[in-house]
Amino acid sequence: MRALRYLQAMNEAYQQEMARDPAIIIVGEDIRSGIRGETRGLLEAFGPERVIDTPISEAGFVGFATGAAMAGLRPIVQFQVASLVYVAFDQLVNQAAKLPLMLGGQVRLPITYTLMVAGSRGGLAGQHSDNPYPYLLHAGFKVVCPSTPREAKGLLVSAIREDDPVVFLAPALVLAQRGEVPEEAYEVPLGVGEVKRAGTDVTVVAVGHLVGEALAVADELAREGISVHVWDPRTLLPLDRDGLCAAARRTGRVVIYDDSNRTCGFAAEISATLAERAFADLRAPVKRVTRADVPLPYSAPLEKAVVPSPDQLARAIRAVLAHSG
Amino acid sequence: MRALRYLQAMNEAYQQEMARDPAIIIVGEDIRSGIRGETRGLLEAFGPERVIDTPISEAGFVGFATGAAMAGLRPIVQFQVASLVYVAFDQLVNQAAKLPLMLGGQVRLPITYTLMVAGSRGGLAGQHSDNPYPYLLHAGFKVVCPSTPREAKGLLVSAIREDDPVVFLAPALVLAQRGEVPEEAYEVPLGVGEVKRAGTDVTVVAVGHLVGEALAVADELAREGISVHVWDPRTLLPLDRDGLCAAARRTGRVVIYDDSNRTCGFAAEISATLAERAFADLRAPVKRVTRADVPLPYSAPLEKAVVPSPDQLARAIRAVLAHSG
Amino acid sequence: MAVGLPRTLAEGLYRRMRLIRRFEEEVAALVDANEIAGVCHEYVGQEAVAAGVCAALRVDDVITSTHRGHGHVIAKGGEVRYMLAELLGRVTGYNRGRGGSMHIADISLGIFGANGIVGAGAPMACGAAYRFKLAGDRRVAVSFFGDGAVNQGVLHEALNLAAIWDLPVVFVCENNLYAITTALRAVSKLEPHQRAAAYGMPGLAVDGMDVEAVYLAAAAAVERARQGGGPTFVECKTYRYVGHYTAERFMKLSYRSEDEIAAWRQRDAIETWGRRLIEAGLWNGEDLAAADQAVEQEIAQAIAFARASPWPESASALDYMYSRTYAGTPAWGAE
Amino acid sequence: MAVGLPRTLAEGLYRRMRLIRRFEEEVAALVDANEIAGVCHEYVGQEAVAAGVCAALRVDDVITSTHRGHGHVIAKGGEVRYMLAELLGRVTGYNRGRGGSMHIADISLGIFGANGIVGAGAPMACGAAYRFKLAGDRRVAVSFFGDGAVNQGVLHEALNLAAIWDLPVVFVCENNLYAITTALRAVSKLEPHQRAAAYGMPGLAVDGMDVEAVYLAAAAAVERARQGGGPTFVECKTYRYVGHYTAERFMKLSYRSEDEIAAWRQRDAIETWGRRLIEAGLWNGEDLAAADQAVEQEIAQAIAFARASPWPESASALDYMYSRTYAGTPAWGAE
Ligand SMILES: Cc1ncc(C[n+]2csc(CCOP(=O)(O)OP(=O)(O)O)c2C)c(N)n1
Ligand SMILES: Cc1ncc(C[n+]2csc(CCOP(=O)(O)OP(=O)(O)O)c2C)c(N)n1
Ligand SMILES: [Mg+2]
Ligand SMILES: [Mg+2]
Repeated sequence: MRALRYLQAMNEAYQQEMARDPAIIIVGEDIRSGIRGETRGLLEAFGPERVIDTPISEAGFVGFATGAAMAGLRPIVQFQVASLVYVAFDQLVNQAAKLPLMLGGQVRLPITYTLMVAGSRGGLAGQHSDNPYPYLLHAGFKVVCPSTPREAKGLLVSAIREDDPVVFLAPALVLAQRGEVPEEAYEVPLGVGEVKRAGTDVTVVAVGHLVGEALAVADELAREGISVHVWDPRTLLPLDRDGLCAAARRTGRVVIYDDSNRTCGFAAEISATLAERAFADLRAPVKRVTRADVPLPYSAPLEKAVVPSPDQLARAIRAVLAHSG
Repeated sequence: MRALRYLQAMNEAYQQEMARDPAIIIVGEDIRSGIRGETRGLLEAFGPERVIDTPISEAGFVGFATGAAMAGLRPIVQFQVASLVYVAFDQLVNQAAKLPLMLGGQVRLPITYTLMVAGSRGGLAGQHSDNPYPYLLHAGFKVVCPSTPREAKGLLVSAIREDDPVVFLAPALVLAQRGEVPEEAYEVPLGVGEVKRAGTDVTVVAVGHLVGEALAVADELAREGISVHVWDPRTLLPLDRDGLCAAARRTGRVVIYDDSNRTCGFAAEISATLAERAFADLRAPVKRVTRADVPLPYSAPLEKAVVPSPDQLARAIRAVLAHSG
Repeated sequence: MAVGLPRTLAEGLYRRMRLIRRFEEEVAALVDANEIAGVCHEYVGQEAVAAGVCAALRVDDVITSTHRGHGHVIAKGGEVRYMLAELLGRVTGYNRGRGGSMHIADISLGIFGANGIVGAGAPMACGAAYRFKLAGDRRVAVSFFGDGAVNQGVLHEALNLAAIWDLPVVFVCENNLYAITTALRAVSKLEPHQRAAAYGMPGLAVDGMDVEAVYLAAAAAVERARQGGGPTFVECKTYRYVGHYTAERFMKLSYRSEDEIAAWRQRDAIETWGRRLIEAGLWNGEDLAAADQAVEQEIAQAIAFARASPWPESASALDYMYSRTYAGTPAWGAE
Repeated sequence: MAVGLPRTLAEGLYRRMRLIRRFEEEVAALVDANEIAGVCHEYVGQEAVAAGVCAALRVDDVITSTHRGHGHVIAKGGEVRYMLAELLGRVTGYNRGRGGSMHIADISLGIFGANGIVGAGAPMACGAAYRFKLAGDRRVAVSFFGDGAVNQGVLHEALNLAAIWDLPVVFVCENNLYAITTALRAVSKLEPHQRAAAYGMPGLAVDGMDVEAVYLAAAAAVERARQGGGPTFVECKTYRYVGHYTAERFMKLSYRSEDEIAAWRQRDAIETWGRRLIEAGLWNGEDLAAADQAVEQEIAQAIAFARASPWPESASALDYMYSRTYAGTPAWGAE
């Protein structure tokens, strides 16, 4: 099978879905020039009516997409940088996320929000480096965070076809990654996690670009005879709770490896879910290895100290393993 | 000691602190007319320069307060309704919360944000009824949520005197509550929870107006011989982790009673913290009794079904008690 | 003074305005009686704006509304019994009891919903209008908002989107001089319609107490939009006779004077229009009384319908959050 | 063409512009060499705006800046060695290595910081100006922003706040025709300064490639603000010679033509001003060369200083989040 970069996989999903359904439009900043590549060629293929460059008015174009969806279109809204959701936050969490229920089911909002370079790295500093998915999860958005090109295409297709608002996070650190991607359009279903590596000693729940890091740590620890089970939720909401609990039960020891802030973050949700649904199977404290609760500092050594690291993960794995449960 | 309503206690804190420190200004919508009472008399006492009615420009006046603080003032920013933080979200989460670190400690931002009628009830429906504190906790804001008039005054005084941004939540359901309040200005320290009732069987961690409900449930269950320990964090960040773990250790069984949304909510953070720091002492699954993950529906029976209820709490207490840990 | 409008239209305007007025009066009573939960933002005094504007719209045109939305819903064709059922929290209501006053909507009538957040509906009107433009079906979107909304960022962004893309949107600003207790003159140096020029959009002001003037201004703006002429900003100078919301009646507020209120009531749009119908010889006193009587009946029946309607089932509280649900999503608050 | 400015000012403007230009060229090289992390938004081509505006300010006046902030910082008196130390992530940098290019600030010089979010600095300038107005100390706040920011809601809100409260703010819009690849003409029907009238604020446009014109316009607006005359909107028509950010040099983008770039380079503000200093007899060729030489030295020393500076300690990564910390707050990512 041919290999594509993550951004190319996204581009192919955009291309194939927009070709399939004329109701799909894509809206955002600098979409037409396709700076990074994921939107390249869309203007040529689908024209300016469906491929729309907006002013720097995120709240405006998110609300615009809501209205367009209420009137029958299927908008894709692209955020150039993930943390730009903040300037559109009311239109996202207080409008789009709530209208279907508040209106008693009179409207469906088939909107896909793609959040680019989520989490960033390498010096983009405090305001451009958040992984804002915990905010969007708390608001009830369906959220996917694919860790490979194959899943990026399949989950983007599923997100676009879902009749509800879906947030698609493209982590900065996987965008250049290459991997095998089927040519035809296909769906990776929402709400289904995947075991990325089978193990017996400790279960690591890893999200987005950290899945790759977790697998590397697992390889390393395997040399010491530690068998790590790596599970990727892929969809953060709806969460594959059965898959999660099954992964936890396998080892009874869980470390959550997540690059969003710690307090009220996604790792907290995973831990709380396990406390409720897998308590009897837990043989050690569930540990969170997350980003620290601060904006990402600019300087390399500080950045490194704030984001979750393979070292921290390895240490946490050893710690839960040492725990006599 | 004389009794005051919660709103009067807030008003007294505003009055005494503004009288103490001429650098304090208060900014928001309809502050001068003091509709609800908490800002009544401020205009007369401190004049229009310090008591400022704004246009309906939340992002604007939050940024305004940030700049005023950088220039030496100590702004109080009042949100008429808690969920209005969403329209100002970037100025809160991506600016005020981050500037002190991003600027390397060059600025202090002694800003107090008061969020009124948090959580609402009784038919304010989807857009006016959120308890947005999990969003603000995830962003790193210091957050207090006092459950009584005495603590409202003391924590508001502490918030105003803190040299960092502090979010003060005034839950809709406690605003009319009366209670004893000392006349002089006093501080209730940030980061210190309080045991509201000592018990031995099950620990309930309750927030804001749910503290009162938890105490009522505790009374009820006491008649059945169930002894409930009720702990109120009072400050959600910084969280009194030692107080929390001590409360959990007392019984080994914990139910969290919180009126914010469930996923990535405050209850998830409490549960995850206990999993990390009190695992060995837990004898039953930590249960969350929270608001459901939907906007608050308008109709009374639906609203009742979505918010956390004393029945749910009682059931959860019985369940963790029944668990043979 | 003559009436320059076709008879059916002229009569319809009176009926609609009267229906709105009486609806709001009954709603206030039902709030006091605790039959309606929460608060309602009454439209009393502003009836000519909703009635005049919506009379210029087709059924398949779209409106976005505000927290003060009852008048818009009625004017766009909303049925008062479904509205009252919604306000009483019944499953027969427009939103199946999920929305209440601040979110009431009927998508089939192009009523995209009241909105609890000031200014929030404006970009949605742009999105709907964009769809209409793509489809070339000459439909129009009207966005209602108050004077207080002109200082909200998202309105600014929406006005610009409509302008640069020449969208078929009519922005109707209901300037009733106040945002709760805050006077417009204290928060804006210019009048709302004077903001339009900044976007290259025509802006005009009209007497919002004169339903004919409102209709004519709206009809021109709507027609312009239909023909592809782009958006227009129409400011209607109006006034709310009562408090910001039902709860204000129990507050002692002094942000406006009794004289000011009385002066505006003097110019009441409904009475004026009724008089003009008679002066113009279109109606006599009996016709007017009959029209009023019909309104009373419609409202009485609506209240009866609402009261007789069932409440929603608690078990359905999470319904409609998603069109497709998954195990455990959305989550209940307790397991 | 003569020079209508005092000698020291005229010379200072050249030095500042030259320093900005050369600083940015060195920064780009350091980014390519991976000595500077992330991306930098170079100010190359727009030097006359920052230099001209800030020459009209006192040390205790305040500015808010943008993602393209290096020029503003230098023009307001920022020292290039602390800037470079910041960009190299060293603890000796203005933000102790915490901020980098998009957040560089020096509060002691009234530089309230670059800002990574378009439009976000504007309301902060209003807040500072409010403080100045209360204190009656005749200080002024200048808010820099690009053409792309005029469509961001918070800018609209800030312009209105400054207008209604007559705040001593000067809004300086650097119109370089593009927001990344998006042409202003595609997202706004009018020119930025034409938006000011909507707030009852004077708005004017000036040639941003003529540092004297910029200075004179800014000085007038600043003086007006100082005297309590309220805010002014000053649009400076300018151009960036290079890509939106350093990374663009490795992209094939076609949103603007080589001819367009060449035409603007023709009017380079620095060369023009240097020529005028000589034509006016203020300088001869050697003076100019000496000034350029001084700039080279300052930058060379700054780079040396930055490179010789220590990195921050990992253990200090959470410092400065709060002025008062508590046990476990802020939390590390792993325990
Ligand atoms: C963004 C936002 N800010 C504040 C509020 C609280 N609020 C509700 S109505 C209102 C006044 C609105 O005034 P206006 O737009 O003039 O409409 P009117 O009430 O006069 O009809 C305010 C401040 C809100 N709902 N949304
Ligand atoms: C609110 C917001 N939206 C989008 C971005 C991404 N972004 C960074 S710079 C930029 C273009 C800004 O254009 P302009 O204001 O004209 O400034 P210039 O880059 O031309 O100096 C954009 C869209 C951002 N930083 N903030
Ligand atoms: Mg009004
Ligand atoms: Mg620009």
